[in-house]
Amino acid sequence: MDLNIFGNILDILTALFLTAGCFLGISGGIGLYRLPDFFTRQHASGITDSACSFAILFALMLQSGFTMVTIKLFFILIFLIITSTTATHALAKTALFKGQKPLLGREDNH
Amino acid sequence: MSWVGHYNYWVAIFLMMSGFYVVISRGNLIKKLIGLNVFSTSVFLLYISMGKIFGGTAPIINEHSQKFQLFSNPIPHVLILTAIVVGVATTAVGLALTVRINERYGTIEEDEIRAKDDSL
Amino acid sequence: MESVVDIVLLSFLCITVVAIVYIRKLFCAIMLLGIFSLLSASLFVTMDAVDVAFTEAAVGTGISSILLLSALALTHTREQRPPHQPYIALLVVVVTGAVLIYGTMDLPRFGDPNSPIHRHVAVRYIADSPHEVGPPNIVTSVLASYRGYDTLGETVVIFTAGIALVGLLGFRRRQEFKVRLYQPMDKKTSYAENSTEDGDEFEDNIKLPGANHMVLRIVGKMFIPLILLFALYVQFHGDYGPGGGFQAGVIFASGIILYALIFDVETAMRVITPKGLRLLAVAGVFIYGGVGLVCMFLGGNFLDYNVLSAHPLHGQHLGIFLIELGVGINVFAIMVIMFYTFANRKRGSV
Amino acid sequence: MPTSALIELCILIPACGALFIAVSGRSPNLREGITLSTALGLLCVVAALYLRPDALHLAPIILGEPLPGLQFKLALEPLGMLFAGIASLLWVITSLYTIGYMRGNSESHQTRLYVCFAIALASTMGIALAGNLITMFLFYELLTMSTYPLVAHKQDHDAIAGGRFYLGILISTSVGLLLPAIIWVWQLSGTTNFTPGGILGSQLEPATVTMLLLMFAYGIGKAALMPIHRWLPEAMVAPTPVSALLHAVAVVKAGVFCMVKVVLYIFGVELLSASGSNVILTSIAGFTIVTASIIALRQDNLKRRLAYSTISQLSYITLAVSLLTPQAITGAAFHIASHAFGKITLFFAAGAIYTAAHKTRVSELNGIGRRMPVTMCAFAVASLSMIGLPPAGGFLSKWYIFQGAMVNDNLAVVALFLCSTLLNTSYLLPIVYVAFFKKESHPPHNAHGEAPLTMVIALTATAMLSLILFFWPQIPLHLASMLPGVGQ
Amino acid sequence: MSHLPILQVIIPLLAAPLCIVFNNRRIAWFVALCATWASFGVSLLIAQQVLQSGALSYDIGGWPAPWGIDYYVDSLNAFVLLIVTGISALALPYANRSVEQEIDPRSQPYFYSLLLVCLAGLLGISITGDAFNMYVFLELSSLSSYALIGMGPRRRALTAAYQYLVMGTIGATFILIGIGLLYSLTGSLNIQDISYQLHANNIIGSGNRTLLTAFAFITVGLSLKLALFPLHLWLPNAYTYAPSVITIFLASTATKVAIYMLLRFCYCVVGSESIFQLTLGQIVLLPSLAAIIVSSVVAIFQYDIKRMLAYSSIAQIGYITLGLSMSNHSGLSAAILHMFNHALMKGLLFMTMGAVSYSVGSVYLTDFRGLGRRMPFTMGAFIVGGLSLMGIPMTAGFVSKWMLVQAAIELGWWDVVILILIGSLLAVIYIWRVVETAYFNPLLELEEEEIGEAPLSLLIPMWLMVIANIYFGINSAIPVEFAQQAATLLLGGM
Repeated sequence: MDLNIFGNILDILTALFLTAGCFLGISGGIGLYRLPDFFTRQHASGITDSACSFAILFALMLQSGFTMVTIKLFFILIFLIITSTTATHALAKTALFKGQKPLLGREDNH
Repeated sequence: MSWVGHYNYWVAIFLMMSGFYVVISRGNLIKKLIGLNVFSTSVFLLYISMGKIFGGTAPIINEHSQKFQLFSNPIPHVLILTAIVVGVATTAVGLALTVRINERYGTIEEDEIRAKDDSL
Repeated sequence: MESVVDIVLLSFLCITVVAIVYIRKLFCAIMLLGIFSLLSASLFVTMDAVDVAFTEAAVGTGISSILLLSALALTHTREQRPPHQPYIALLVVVVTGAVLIYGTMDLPRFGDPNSPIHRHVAVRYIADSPHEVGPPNIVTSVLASYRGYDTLGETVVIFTAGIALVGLLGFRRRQEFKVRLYQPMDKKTSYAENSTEDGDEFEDNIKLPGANHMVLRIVGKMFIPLILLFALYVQFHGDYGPGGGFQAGVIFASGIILYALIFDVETAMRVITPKGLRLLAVAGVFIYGGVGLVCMFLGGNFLDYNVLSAHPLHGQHLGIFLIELGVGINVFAIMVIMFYTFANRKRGSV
Repeated sequence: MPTSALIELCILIPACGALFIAVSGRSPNLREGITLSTALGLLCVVAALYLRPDALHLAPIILGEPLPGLQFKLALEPLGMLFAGIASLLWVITSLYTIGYMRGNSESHQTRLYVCFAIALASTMGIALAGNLITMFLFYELLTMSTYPLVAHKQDHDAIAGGRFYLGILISTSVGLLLPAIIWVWQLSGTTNFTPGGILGSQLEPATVTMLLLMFAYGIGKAALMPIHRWLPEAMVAPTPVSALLHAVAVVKAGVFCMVKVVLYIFGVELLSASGSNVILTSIAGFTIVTASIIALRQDNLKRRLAYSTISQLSYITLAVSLLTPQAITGAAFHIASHAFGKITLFFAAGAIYTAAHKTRVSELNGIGRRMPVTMCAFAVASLSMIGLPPAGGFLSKWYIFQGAMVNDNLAVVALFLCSTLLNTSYLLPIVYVAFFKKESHPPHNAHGEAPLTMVIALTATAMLSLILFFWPQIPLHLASMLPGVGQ
Repeated sequence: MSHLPILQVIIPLLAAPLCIVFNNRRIAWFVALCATWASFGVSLLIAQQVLQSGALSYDIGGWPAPWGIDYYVDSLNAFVLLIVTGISALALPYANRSVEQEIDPRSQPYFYSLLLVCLAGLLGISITGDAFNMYVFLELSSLSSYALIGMGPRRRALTAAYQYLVMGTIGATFILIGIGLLYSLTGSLNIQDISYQLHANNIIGSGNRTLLTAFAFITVGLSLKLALFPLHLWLPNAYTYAPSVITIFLASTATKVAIYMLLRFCYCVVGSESIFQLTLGQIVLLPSLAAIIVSSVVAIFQYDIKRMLAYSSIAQIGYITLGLSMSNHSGLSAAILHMFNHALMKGLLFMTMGAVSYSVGSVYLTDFRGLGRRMPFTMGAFIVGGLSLMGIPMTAGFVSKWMLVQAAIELGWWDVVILILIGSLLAVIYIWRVVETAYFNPLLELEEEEIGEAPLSLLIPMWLMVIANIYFGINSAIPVEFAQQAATLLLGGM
């Protein structure tokens, strides 16, 4: 019985995290489309890169319980945490260096 | 000939034809190579979708695979492993030629190149 | 449930391809091509072709994107004119497509178990290969032993691409070879046609501006050993799961390329010298061919691993291990050679 | 020295001669010496061959076998013997004449001329001694190839144009018509060997026979039947000794020789008479005789007039063969000899006039007889032979052909003969008359005498030969009697 | 235990990496030379064995036919092997001086290595009995030939190589699709096994649509590779701007191997008696006739002689496919024989072009003025090659033309006979154009005097080819024997 309850709590949690991940992914996508200039758009893609994939990975780890798969997923999670954030950083730095000017707010409204 | 039965093949054919279209109609040398890549990758899709069996699993015999008797056919996988590598090799040689053409002609648009040749 | 995932992925593929056809910025086209390969890799996973998915992701997306991007860096990123006469091309394409669809009429349905390919040759592979050849991953056993000769051909294809690139581009940018071209009197072709542009001074080749990319260096230093380690894991795990020589070679090469991108190609070329790479590539092909020849000397046919050691299964195991190693070395060396040849070209003059 | 070695020698001597001439190109005397010695050597070999009793029925010699069942074969038969004899005899005289002509006009590229001469003779010998159609076709092509440099010798614009036209017609007719005809014969009969009485068997329907005969008739471009005769006048751009030997002896004679062999040894007299397809050949030949003679009338250039007269005289031989009667065939064989000697004398005379007086037009020849009596006498004798009057050999051949026509009382042919003889007289005798009995209209600036001595000797020799032919015709007649369709 | 079949391919395959180990021009050339001569010896042994004891078979990896890859050598591919290795054995000694002048010294070892890989690829195609293995080696040989053409001295070689790459890859992918569809019908990749499966569960008779499409794609892919008339656009540029050695090598071998593949797929897989076979005959007939006439006419108007010879190659390929489309015994043996003769002719003619471009620098018609006197041996060789092309007796060309016309007469195709002869007449025109300028046009005074005869290392292979051309014109017993055995084999069905 408890196993069962315990079981479906995990399922509920996974479903929760999966929907969160999907929501973050879609919002990142829309942000990418709607935001005006390069750096803001990069902020949006940062969201999909990090938060969305972490949520989905975490949900998968919940699903697979204590097996080799979970350990592998955990390593993937750590790898993604480090590399995706560095990638965004590198992209931003290169853009800045190459003379991509950020779109500053209009002078008249401050 | 139910519709679902051949959906995979038709999509593969659509991808092939669009790759083929890019190769024929585009003048830019790199765009042609991209078209060529799409064309060969979609052929791989055709091969692999031939080898799939409903209810089968990857052809690896280990403790997980005891509960399956059906395995998808390993031969298309082997063929496609070779074909992918061949595709990449062809793209590499194509790109080398494109780089050399760009250095000697200064452009990678086919009609500009032809103009430069005929003007001699 | 399975076919829904299938159909969604296929529709994504179609959308990406349409985008590739109509986009004019080459950079976006290459990125879309990467997406296209990844989508097809995931589709391969759903179709239980795990080895192929791994290779498609590693080789199809990884290496061809790197090559395309480095070639793009040397040429123009923008496609100039829209297609001149698309209608003939469209006609040809539609006709070929129609013939192909006409051809798939009599194909067995997607995934039906009793289609001819499952009944004829594959039965023996699936049934006998564990105790005839040994490795649990049937694809590796077919790849390395039953159809080992194909893989030798494939290794030599990779080797040919590598030396073709070195032959065409060469490791160092150099004065074009001046052919004693005597033009007859009335064809006014000047010598300019054959000489190249200005001299040979070294402008900065493909290197991230502001070399002191502190963050990247640290992360790089942290991850490159891990990448190389993972490559070795894939190399030797090939028998038990998806993996093998090709994927390992590519991952190893991507580690080195990452190093070259972060720390400038010159330093990378001092670490992994082109001369050494050339010998490694040759060694890879020789290991593979050598194993075949050794089998011949020991009395079996070419690439017949049973004769390699007393017990046939051990022989097969040893044989497969060696040729996978040969393939891994060869692919690694060639991929890095390819990157060097592109990275060392001077920025396009025009 | 076995006879088969003799036969092979016939071809080897001129071929090696060509090689030695090419090598000894530097010193003119050595080169001319070699030419003369090879010519004499060849003449001796042919004579020896003629004297050998067993020569005519010797087993054929296989040179090579490109395809199983298809061999290059040499075999001696009477007509080949006759043709080889004439060619080798006249080669000696012509080389004598050429040396004089070349020295007289100091032409350039002489080595190439002599080499091609020798190769042309080798291929003529090959045609004469060919054992089957394929060998004949091989040497036929070799003859075309080797005579092209001779025609285009002067390397100026119209020489090259003439050469191109010459080659164009000959190659297109040979590859276009002769080759398929040979292959068709190979297809029908399984062999291409020359066998007396024909190899095509008798059950062929007349339509195929006529078709095949026409393909052969027009395939052998060198026989210069009417529509494909244009190459002969065009080839007159060549220097005179070339046009003398080739267009009087080697090239055209080879064409007609092949025609006769095809008719006698491939079709066979019975098949042709049964299918009645020889009537077409007779009409074509007749038409060629008449029209060529009429055109010859109007030609003012001496060499072109002689060229058209050659075309008409050749069709005499074709006509005679197509009559299929024994006498006509003997006449045809005999006419090969008489026409060769007669026409070569005429060309030598034209060459002599050109060397001495630099005149090429008939209208300029008034009173040349007084200045060059010997040349013009030889010219007169040769024209008698052409017309067919008693003291010259031409009379005998016309006599036999006339008899052949009378035997199957072919009145049309008889009438044709009469008017062609009239035409011959009308375009040859006026030259003789003008040369001797007319005053020189405008005195030439250099008071020239006879042509150089060697040329005059050659002239008189060939004139004497056509006379000898009349008084001692045994050799050609003896050979002609052994031809199929004549002897039994 | 004869390892001959596998040695045939392994020697050049493993010699290729050896060339670049030392990165020295001389050693690379020497290794390539030994490898080609060794593989020529092996192919002679194979041919001898095949003539005596029928087909050889060799299972690679020890696995029997449908499971593993097997090499199957019968008289057809033994003949093709002889052609490919013979030509390469002659091209290599030729390559030493000619490559030195045309290719950048630093990339010459890679040039030789690629040449060996191309040779191994071609041999691999002709000897294997496995369809996919044929595709891998096809890709191997075409990849190396793209790079080899790209290394040509002039900048247009690059665009020619690129164009050939695009069309070649499309062709190869079509073949891949064809093989895939065949595989999906039969489940096996071994050619003999495919043919057995197709006949066993009578897929052939029932007019199976997938089989029809598979064949359509394989034929189109292969005709792209062998430059059949409408799909030949890449060939003139590729042969004109490639280095001379490569033109010699590819012109004589690459198209022949593609024709061999077409023969193997059409006759062995489907078998000749099916109605399907006749339709293929008709399909191939029209383009080959068009190839003969149109490309000969185009060849007449070419200004660059190498391009002229390239167009004449397309015409000669038209002859071969014409023989193939007759699908009777003599037509097929004429086609197979012409493969051999054409390799001789074209190899010789392109060797003369290499010699002329070596000493004069380029091969425009105006460069040939007066060459007859300056380069007597080269122009002599050109004349023999030209005569062979025209089909004059005593040359190899005559024999195959004779058989072709005979086969056409046997079928009663009189229009085809006329077209064949018109084709050889057109050949006379464009060959004589060059001979005329070489011999009968006086050399311009102002051209520099130092145009001398080509070096000996170019002349010896050239004159070996001349002797071969004449020898096989006089008695072509061996090639005819091979051709007829192969034809009976193909018509009898594998």
